Amino acid sequence: MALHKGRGFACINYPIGMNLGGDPSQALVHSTPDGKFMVSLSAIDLGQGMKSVTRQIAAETLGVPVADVYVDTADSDTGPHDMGSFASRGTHRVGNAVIRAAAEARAAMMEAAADELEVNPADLDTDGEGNIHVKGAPGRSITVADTAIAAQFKQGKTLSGRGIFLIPTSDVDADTGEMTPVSCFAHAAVVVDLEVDDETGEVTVSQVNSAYEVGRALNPKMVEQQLIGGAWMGISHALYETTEPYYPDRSHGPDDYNSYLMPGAGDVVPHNIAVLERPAEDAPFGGKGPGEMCANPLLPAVANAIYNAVGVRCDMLPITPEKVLRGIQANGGAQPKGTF
Amino acid sequence: MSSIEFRKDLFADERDDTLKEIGKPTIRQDILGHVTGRSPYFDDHLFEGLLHMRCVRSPHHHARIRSIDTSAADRMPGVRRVIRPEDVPNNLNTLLALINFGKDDEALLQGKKVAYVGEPIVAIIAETERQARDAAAVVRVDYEVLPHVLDVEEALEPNAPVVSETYPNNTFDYHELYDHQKLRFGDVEKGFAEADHIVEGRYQMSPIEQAPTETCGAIAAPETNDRFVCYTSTQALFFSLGTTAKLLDMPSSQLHFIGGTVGGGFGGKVDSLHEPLAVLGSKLTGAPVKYIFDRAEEMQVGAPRGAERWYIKDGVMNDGRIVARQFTGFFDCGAYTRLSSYAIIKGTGHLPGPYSIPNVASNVYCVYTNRTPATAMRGFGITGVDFSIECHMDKVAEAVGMNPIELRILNAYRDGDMKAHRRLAKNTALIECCQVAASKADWAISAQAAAQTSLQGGGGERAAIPETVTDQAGKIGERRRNKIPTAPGEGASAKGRVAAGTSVAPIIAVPPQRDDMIIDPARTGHRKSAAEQSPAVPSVHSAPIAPPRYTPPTPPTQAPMAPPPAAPVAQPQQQAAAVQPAAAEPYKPTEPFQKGIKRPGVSRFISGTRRR
Amino acid sequence: MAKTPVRFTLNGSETALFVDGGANLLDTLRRGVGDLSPKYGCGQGTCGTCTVLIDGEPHLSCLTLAETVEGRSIETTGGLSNGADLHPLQRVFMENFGAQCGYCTPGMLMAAKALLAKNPNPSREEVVEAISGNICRCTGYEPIIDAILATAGQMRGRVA
Amino acid sequence: MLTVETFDTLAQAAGAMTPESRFLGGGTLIMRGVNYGDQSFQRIVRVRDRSLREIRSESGRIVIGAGATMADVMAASETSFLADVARQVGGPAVRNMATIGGNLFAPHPYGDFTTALLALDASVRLSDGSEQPIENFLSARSSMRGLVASVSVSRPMGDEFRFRKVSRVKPKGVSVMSIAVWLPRQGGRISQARIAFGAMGPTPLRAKAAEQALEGVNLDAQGIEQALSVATAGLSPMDDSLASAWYRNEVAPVHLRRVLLGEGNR
Repeated sequence: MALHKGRGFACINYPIGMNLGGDPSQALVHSTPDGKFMVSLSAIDLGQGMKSVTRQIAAETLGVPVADVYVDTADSDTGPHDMGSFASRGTHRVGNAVIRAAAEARAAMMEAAADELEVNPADLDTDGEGNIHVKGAPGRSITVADTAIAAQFKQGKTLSGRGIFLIPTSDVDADTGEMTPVSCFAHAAVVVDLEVDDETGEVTVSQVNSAYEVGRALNPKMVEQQLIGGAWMGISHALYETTEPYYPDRSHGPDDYNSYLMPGAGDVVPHNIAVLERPAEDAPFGGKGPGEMCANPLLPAVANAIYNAVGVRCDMLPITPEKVLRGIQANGGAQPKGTF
Repeated sequence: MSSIEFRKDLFADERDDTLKEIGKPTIRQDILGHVTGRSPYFDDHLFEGLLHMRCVRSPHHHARIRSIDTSAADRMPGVRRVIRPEDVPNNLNTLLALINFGKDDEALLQGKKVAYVGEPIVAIIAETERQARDAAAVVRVDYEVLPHVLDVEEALEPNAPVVSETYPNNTFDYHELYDHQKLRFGDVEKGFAEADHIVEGRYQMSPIEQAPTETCGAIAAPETNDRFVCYTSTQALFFSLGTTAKLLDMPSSQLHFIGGTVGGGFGGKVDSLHEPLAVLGSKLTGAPVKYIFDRAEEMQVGAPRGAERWYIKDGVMNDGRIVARQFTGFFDCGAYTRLSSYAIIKGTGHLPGPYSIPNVASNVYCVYTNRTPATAMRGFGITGVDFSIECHMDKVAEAVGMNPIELRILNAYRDGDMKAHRRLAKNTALIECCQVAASKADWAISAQAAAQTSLQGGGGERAAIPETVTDQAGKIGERRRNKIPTAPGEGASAKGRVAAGTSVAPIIAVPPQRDDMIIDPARTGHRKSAAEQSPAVPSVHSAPIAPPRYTPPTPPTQAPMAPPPAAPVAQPQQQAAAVQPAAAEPYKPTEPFQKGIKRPGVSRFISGTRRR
Repeated sequence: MAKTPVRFTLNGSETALFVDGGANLLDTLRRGVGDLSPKYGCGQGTCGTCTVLIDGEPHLSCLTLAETVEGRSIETTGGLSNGADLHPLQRVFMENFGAQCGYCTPGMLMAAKALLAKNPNPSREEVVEAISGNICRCTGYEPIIDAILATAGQMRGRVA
Repeated sequence: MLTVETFDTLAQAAGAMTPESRFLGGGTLIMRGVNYGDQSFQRIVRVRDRSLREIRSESGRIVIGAGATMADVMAASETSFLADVARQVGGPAVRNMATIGGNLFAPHPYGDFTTALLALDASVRLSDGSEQPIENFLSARSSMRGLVASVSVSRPMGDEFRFRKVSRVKPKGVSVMSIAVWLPRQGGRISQARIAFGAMGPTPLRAKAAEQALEGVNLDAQGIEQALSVATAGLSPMDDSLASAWYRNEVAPVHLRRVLLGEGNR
């Protein structure tokens, strides 16, 4: 019996946003009577943090504290149209729509404040803490709350905004595949360290080191969540998961979480992440949306590490102990490929 | 156990890190609901007299339905309604009809011919879920079992069983012309001829379940004013609403969809299978109806990430440069199209991966087989081919005896490179990711590889589109008559050439409707590197602007992160930078954005209304 | 349909209702009583999202025949906080990003509460063991394990 | 329509059982069937008798009530030698529910506890007071009438009893296989060994050829060699979503060796 250490590398890029356009998202922003802002969407939060990231985007754009913004989604009667939360389009498309809606609401807010302070709106700025002040003269200010009250109960104006973000549909050439597929690319590279048991074919991932380029980490803790959880899913895809274990044979499909295999709480792998941020020019504050791409590089990195460990190329996912063991047997034993 | 560092030192001159809310570890807006169990998922809405729906499903891979006898089910205790295929007003749809992509091919309830195990035939509505299950168990369907096909390449044989009459060749029709999507860039045959090594591989990904802890479902109920409310787990509210309106032949204004709080999706909650049946059930019974997958259905009937098979052939020089790369890909889309046809477009645009390769060709097939239809999943259209490409890169590295990371850096795409889909690369960062990951793992790379950057070395010759060889092989229906090769160029009767050239302008976002919808250029968080700064553009601020190359983020107060060890030591933030955004230059977006760019203070909106 | 009466305490409150033959505790709590905090994830006992405490011990409510809890004490995440005061587990899960979609969270909290009640100073392995019947698809478990360990530390600190 | 009938004693419940009835133990098997509309039964029979959960010593043997849960087994001092087996059955919630009686009927790939009982030569006592060896019980369990009241086992000496569950998921997953061995020794040599495999057939099965090959040998690599070569004789593993029959057969001797020699599992 021997345990063989192996190390594998993979790097990827990932297209952000739905493919060929034609997929708008809309947002509405309006102020409550006392200067809190409601963002109305029909985008979906399925754990990726849509409500939270659009809230931060709206707050940043409006120039008010995040605590003063609430995102309401998704009700088709009140939230304007949105194509959906998929294809890493949420942050990009919805985020941009929210920027536009919040920018318009901000413009109205600054105008109302200018009216109260009797200055030109262009001379005003927000401090991000609920105040609007004259540039260079922080003492000459009005609160956002007072601005909203004045606008709505004195000036007769709404502090509201509308936003839509659309990349128009584009065609694909039948003969060359020429197309305009995406808005921007996120990037990642990972190194996986693992051990292979040459008697059972069992693989134990021992460590992951990674670099993920996400444009901008709009919320660093939520980025961390996506990257940790996404890498877990990548390892899971590489070594465990399928609905058809004997594909293309259709038999023995799992029907519960006991038979559909995923790494358990005891299989957690230490993961050391570096986040790189190269803002994309048309993405909201440059953020690219890390949710989908985070899993992808783990699959090949695991496969490459297994080859490095025992000399077995597993080109069929998932890489079960059986496939590894069959490979080792076909090679007449483990054939470690050296260390990197 | 794990750690995270933010390498603020990299690309620092392209970022303005003085933003106030962006970049902060603010806790989730919805977290209090999560930890108190009060977050309203679709099933967390209580209705008096809620009815439950269960479907009768096909036990066969492929069978013609001779008859359906629901009489026993009608008489079962608690049964309020049995919905048969003919009760669905407009019983044929394809999910991407909403963006006019593909033909309607799938029934909500199948009454003619089932094409996968689990395909729904009849829906039972009863007072309890158990009653609905008991009634479903006594529905009698008379089947004529048909031959089935489960392998993507077998499905392309001339005599293969026809999975779906809508696509009788077992392949999606691309551009009303070919039975696959082509990508052609340069001449791979020429590249292979020049290459020192040819490296080939075959890769396979089996179907994968999204497995969100909340299963897919919907509750529909009659609302006032002849409308229906539908609480749903959908990932795409208006997708589901539009699909429901179409299948039920209802005006969309009659539908009130509520969702947005979903227990995980990962792509598995786009298909809109539940909302139409729940609304139809509610319409037919006048009562609230819940239709939810149990876990076994979620695992085997709910659409997975489909299987993919890829063949890759590379031509490689001794120094590691990849000079030609050819793909033949097969997406197993199961019995109906759902989203696979589109995944192939996305995947094709992704080829040949994040590398600059002068000759690229691919044929990718969306193949119908008698299994559960495939749909979206995290990494849609990309995960399978990235697995294939990156395993293949290791084979190439071995063939030429190179460090695998150095091989990637050598071939990596850079700013200004022409991609195979004929658009220029920008904002690239693959090389930096490789370097940082290698360094974190103590995986040694050469000084030369460590010195590369995505910002330089691209463009120039690498920005050109080469003369390209095309072919017309694989016209729709051709494969039914004869077995023909699936790889690019093979079996082509006629080859053509597309002249060399340069990229056309990419299609970009529609600009904001009004100037006021444009965020102040100084507040976007973007910054151009010093080299790219245009002195002609006036600053919006009077203060002298010399943006620091690195501005540390405000330290988080609640949940400190591991400090970035390789980043410069954090400097106290300068007071001036905090008050006045440091961006020296307005946001410089692509063209249509510029159309609306204004200097703050000169808004038509403001200047036109009043002046003091 | 014949209904069976069942009485129990739910988060300290006396509760009584009639249930159908074969009704499980999960449906009874959710649709019968209106406590929506335990979630349906499988009905098979394989996901743990429906975990509740019965007489202080974690049980899968989807596999518990409702009438068998006659006279017993049931706790759910719906009763975890003391009014507006969050339980330390809730606070730490909230502040330390211990949830993404949130669907597994009520079950995780119940599993963790049972652990900490018996073992205020658990090792990482003991935390892993305590949540070994609970599936999370978003987080990769690590933030959940960390949150439970952090809570244990905080609660010990508070006692000391 | 599903009905539930509750009785005070096991004997009453046994008398009420029909082919359409299922006896409710901890619920982990039956309630799953209820939730999924299992049409093979319409009646649930249960008893209130708490004594079914008792674990006690009785004339040199440990008697475990059929209603004892895995958690009960872990908590009772009498069954400390089975605590590790019970711990591996499932997560805490499952262990608070799943009963020893239910585990006797658990279909493939479940039944790890029963695998241990088979290695320990447990005896199964039915509600009518009759008693039978667990091996006989398992071979006839699908057609069994009556209800199980308890099982009894002898406490093994020292390290005579060993158990290992091979699973893909840590710390809790279902079995690729489980292996339980009872290795009584006389003068250092193995005598009357019992080896049971779980998830290597429709019920837990003994590896009798391997047992015989261990007779009189030393518990070392050389001594067990012959036993390993016949480890899978008499087993009939199946393909399932966790592993193929081929794989199970291939690694069964490996895992058996690791159990016998006390080699670390990974």
